[in-house]
Amino acid sequence: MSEPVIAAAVREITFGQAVREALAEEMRRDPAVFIIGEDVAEAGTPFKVLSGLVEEFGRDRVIDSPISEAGITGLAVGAAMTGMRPVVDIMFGDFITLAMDQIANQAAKVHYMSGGKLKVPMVVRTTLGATRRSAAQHSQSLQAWVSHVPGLKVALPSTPYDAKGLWKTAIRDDNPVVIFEDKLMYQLKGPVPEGEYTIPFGTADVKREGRDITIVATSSMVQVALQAADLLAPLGISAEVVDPRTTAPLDARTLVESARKTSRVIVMDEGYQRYGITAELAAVIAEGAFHYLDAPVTRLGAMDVPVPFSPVLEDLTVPTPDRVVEAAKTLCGRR
Amino acid sequence: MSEPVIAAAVREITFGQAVREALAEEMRRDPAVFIIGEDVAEAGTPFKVLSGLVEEFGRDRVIDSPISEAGITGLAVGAAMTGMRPVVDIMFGDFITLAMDQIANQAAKVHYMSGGKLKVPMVVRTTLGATRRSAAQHSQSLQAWVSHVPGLKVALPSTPYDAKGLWKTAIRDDNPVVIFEDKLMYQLKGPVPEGEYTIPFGTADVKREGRDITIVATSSMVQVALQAADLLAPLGISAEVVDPRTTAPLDARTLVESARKTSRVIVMDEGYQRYGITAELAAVIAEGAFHYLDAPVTRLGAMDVPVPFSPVLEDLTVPTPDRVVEAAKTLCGRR
Amino acid sequence: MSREQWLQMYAQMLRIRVFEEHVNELYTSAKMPGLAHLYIGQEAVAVGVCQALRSDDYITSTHRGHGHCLAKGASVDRMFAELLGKAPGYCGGKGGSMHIADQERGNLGANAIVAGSTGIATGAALAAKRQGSDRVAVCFFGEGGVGQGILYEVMNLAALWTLPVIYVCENNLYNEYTHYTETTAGDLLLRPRAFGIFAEEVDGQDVRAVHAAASRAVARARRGEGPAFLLCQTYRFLGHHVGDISRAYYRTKDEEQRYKAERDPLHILTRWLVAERLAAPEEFARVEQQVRAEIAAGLQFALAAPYPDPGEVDRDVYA
Amino acid sequence: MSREQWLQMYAQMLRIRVFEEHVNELYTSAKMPGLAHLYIGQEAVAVGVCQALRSDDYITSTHRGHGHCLAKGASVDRMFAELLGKAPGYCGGKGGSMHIADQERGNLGANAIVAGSTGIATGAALAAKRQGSDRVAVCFFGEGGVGQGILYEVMNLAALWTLPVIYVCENNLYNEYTHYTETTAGDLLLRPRAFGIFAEEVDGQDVRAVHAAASRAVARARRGEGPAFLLCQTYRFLGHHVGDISRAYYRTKDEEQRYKAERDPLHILTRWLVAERLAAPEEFARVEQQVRAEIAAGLQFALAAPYPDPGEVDRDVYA
Ligand SMILES: Cc1ncc(C[n+]2csc(CCOP(=O)(O)OP(=O)(O)O)c2C)c(N)n1
Ligand SMILES: Cc1ncc(C[n+]2csc(CCOP(=O)(O)OP(=O)(O)O)c2C)c(N)n1
Ligand SMILES: [Mg+2]
Ligand SMILES: [Mg+2]
Repeated sequence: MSEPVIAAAVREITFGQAVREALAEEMRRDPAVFIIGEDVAEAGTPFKVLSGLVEEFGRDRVIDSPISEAGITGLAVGAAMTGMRPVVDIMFGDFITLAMDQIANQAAKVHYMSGGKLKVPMVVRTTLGATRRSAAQHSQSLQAWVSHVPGLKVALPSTPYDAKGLWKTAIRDDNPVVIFEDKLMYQLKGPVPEGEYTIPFGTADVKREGRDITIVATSSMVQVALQAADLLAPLGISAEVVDPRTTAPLDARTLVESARKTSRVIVMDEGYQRYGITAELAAVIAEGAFHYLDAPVTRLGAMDVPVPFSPVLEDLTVPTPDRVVEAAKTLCGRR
Repeated sequence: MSEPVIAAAVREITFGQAVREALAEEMRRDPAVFIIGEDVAEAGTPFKVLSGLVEEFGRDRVIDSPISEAGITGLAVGAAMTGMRPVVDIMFGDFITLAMDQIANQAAKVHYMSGGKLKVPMVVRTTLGATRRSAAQHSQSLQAWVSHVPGLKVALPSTPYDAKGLWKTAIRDDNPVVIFEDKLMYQLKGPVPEGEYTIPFGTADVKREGRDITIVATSSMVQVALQAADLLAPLGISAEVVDPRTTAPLDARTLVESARKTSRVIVMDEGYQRYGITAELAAVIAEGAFHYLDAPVTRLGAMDVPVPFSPVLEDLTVPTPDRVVEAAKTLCGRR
Repeated sequence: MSREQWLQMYAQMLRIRVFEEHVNELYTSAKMPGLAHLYIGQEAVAVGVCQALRSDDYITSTHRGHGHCLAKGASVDRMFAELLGKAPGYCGGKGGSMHIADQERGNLGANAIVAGSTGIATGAALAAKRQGSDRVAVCFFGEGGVGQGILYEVMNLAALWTLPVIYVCENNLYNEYTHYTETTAGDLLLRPRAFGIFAEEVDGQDVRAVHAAASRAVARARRGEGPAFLLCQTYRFLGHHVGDISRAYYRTKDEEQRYKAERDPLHILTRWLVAERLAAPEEFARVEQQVRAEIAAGLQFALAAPYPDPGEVDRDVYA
Repeated sequence: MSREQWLQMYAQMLRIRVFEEHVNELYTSAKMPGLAHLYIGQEAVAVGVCQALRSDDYITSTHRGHGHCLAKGASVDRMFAELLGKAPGYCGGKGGSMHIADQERGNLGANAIVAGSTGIATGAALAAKRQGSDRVAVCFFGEGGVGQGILYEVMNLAALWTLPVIYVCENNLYNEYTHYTETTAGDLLLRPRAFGIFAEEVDGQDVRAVHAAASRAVARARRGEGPAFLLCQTYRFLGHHVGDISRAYYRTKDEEQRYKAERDPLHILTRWLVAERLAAPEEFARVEQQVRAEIAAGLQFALAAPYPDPGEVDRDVYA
């Protein structure tokens, strides 16, 4: 693993471009890698993230599929078991519901059930996130489900840099990995080295250092946390923003260390709050930093409602910088 | 709702009989109720829990289906939307993976998406629990997934009494309810009134009162907790066992009150520990009883491994009374 | 069929056409949240089928569902309101374009999961049968839906139990941006037939053909003869959704032009009505005036309507 | 086919028969953890198909998988060990009866999800094709598997991309305790044909018929002519699993007797070999002796083998 120091002059590209670059580099490196999914070839997915790949790698390696999420996931499991490294593109995270048997009962368990003889090096690529006015069946953030299942790894990149590095690690991993990309982040720009680098799974990243409060956030919520940190600074509250980057494996140590340092913690994730990612993060931190915490960990997940269509309602369902600021002020006794 | 005081002379029946009795009573009461599933009619399911129902209610109301979990769940959603009250039997909890789109994207969301106009009064009946030497695809306890999804209710009966009462509530509920039954509990006997009673969702039950430590446990783990409490009593540790009975809605208040009283808490569930039910229970209690707790909440879920076949391995993966006793002693400073 | 009935079908198709044109306009003028999948070009399918139904029959619909909803009798004002996320919308603004439902007219809802409503329609048919009614259920889906396994699971159930459900497959040639021949092996009609389901292919641009086939299927189902499958060959004139403007990478301008010029369901019907001397051009103009007035008023209503109260956000999660 | 090849098939079928009898005995004497689904009665299918395969071809299997595993070349000692949850088992005791896999002989695993391995087999065929090999993949499944939607999804993929996969449907008449005619509408063979897949029905009790049909399908697939579907009509002589003793509520003793007397795949083969004067009864006895010796030794090995180390419990979760 190599995580180079980013030179001042490193070029900026979008999150979407970083994903594409990682895929292209890995496909050049390893002929066993292929992509399969709905409208991934000429269309390059509805979000255009994969545009250009079919032109370079051809239709045998960038495969437009029927609308058969279970079928293509199952096919990928079999191909992975026999020497390939498939990337299955599931257009919206909500559609993993259709492939859960193949993901959780097959991909996740083959290695263990075979006593370590067979392996399933595949990546399921999908999306998360609301506020696109896409309503209840195109807006969910279901990372809690897959994070719950032993045998799966789960990555949630929050910046272009992390997207490229986590993607390359995912493709080289010998296990099934599910990567969630925030649909609203594809245009986000950030520095991404052209060279080769990978980000090991299970290493959280301190996205911003701070002293007074820790905000642990995943994916889309990292940007919200960073905005909140900006708003908190002038109030004299120095917020540390920690991004686990992978929920499985989880870098509990970095989370706990930050919590011990600041004594106050907010955990954020765009999935439903109830029985969601924030529950595990809160429980792990409460356990590891029990004697250091001034107050209970504050959880900020999505509201426990199907995502409503109407913008005036939808915007109420996800944590915003303002709501983080309120929670932080309460935790810091500023009200 | 009516929860009668159980007379001393109340008859004892098994957990399985309690389920069957609840179903039979509700089917007599309401002709809209029907059951659909694989081998539910003459076979009465592989666990024989439904034996006799087809003889009383006929094959139009106890319907043997093809092996089509997604299809029969979808069919039930439609039937529920148009005046019926289906009970879908999914033989093993592991197979809800095949029906997650219909459960989480359809059943759970129809009421909300339609602005409250349509409703889906259906019950998904399924199982949980390991240590039957059934290996990785027939042993899971996936209640965390459905508990995560707004719009669903989730019941986990732990005694014959609760099974009957929760089942009757489930069938009368106008929302989709998922009921998990522990496969190893079907032969468990307990007092069950013959008369009519229901148990409201969202009311935890204190299965045993205690002063020194709270053990919150669900389904199969309630019996393990009670056995542990028996073992702890002679050690001078008085354990309170609290059964939430439904994870959604969750009776946080009763859990928190018990935690405030005892200051020490173990939470137990047979699902995988990571991102599982115990995370939510721990987080909710840590928040509600923060200033009362002497130590972090101890989580005892299943080990984060696919369930192994070999008995010597499988038995290591689920919490046992002994392990609860160890955890309780540690919490109470007895080591 | 009477002259009035044909004119009624014309009016319904035109309502859909004009409604969708306004939706497109709402999108391009940034007045509508999110996206929408327009039904323009496929009007004859929804109208031909729904005219063969009773008001108490059920339908289920898709992401491309405005046409089905209107054809089943919905009013344009509450539909526009829903698309704008307004309180008087059919779902109080909570569903939006992809989830419009209209319970009173038996529309059990659009569905944003491809083939996601095939089980629901089949279940509604089961309920109708169990309740001793002679209602039928129609399940609309695009040809992309044949990629989803659940369709085969429920076709098997419908055939086994002789359920009054009609699967209406609208083959508009594209699964989003991919031609269906790249995603669909074998013979589409054989798929339902393998389950013993009566299946017919029909010209989906000819509302008379659709109506005739649908009427046959509905009559069979009402008589208790079980499910049917209609493969309607059609075409969407515009993009997969309102934002799909540059389509050259997946289909030619020429193809689009040909369909618009030669296979427009509105022209096909009016041409026939005129040729048969059943209606004169002035009558179409009169219908169009009415339709445009209704839709303009509906849009006004929706634009002026209030958004839902913020307190609505966590209502209706549970019944 | 030579005399030796027929005798080899006889030996393989007998190995399965005797192996399964011992499994039943292990269960009844409470020496085996859990349950097992015996293959007795269906031996001709696994053997007929696997004899048409090369060692490097792939198979996927089901909950009723011992026969497939043995027919593909597994050794009985490590299989017994797996069934007993012992360390030298094929999966180190972690998989058990329903998950036996034998990577070296291309057995990608039994699967406890009905039709759960249909995608895996199709994916292995895709890999074989992409890697430029001429390997084929065989997907075994019971007729109950046709209830699962994923089968149709992957048959469509296999047909679209001309993949070298052979779907072998073993129709033993029952989905657990329900006769397949109560769960299966229409014509089974039409289902693959609807996707353009070459499909044949074959007498699954006649190993020669199975072998001939499988050889045709394998040859097509190796030549790059795409997928095939074999519908093998067969019967399981015993219960759905070892604990299924009282079967009167779902099938008659008479039916069972008839199959055992008239349709036993071992008898059908030996009768033919004798009639054709290709083998004499003494030769069968000699084969039987060898088989019984092998199996007795294998069982002894397994009974004596150690259980896995407790530390194994959380190994192999991740590669
Ligand atoms: C299960 C599922 N997979 C993918 C999608 C994304 N998607 C939306 S519409 C569409 C194409 C649908 O094609 P078709 O069924 O032919 O309907 P049409 O859009 O042509 O009306 C896809 C793939 C989805 N909504 N649901
Ligand atoms: C998806 C799924 N649903 C249900 C089951 C429970 N089950 C195990 S075997 C079986 C019947 C299988 O019948 P068939 O496919 O004909 O195989 P056979 O047992 O006859 O070999 C069922 C329903 C399962 N294992 N997987
Ligand atoms: Mg289409
Ligand atoms: Mg069978």
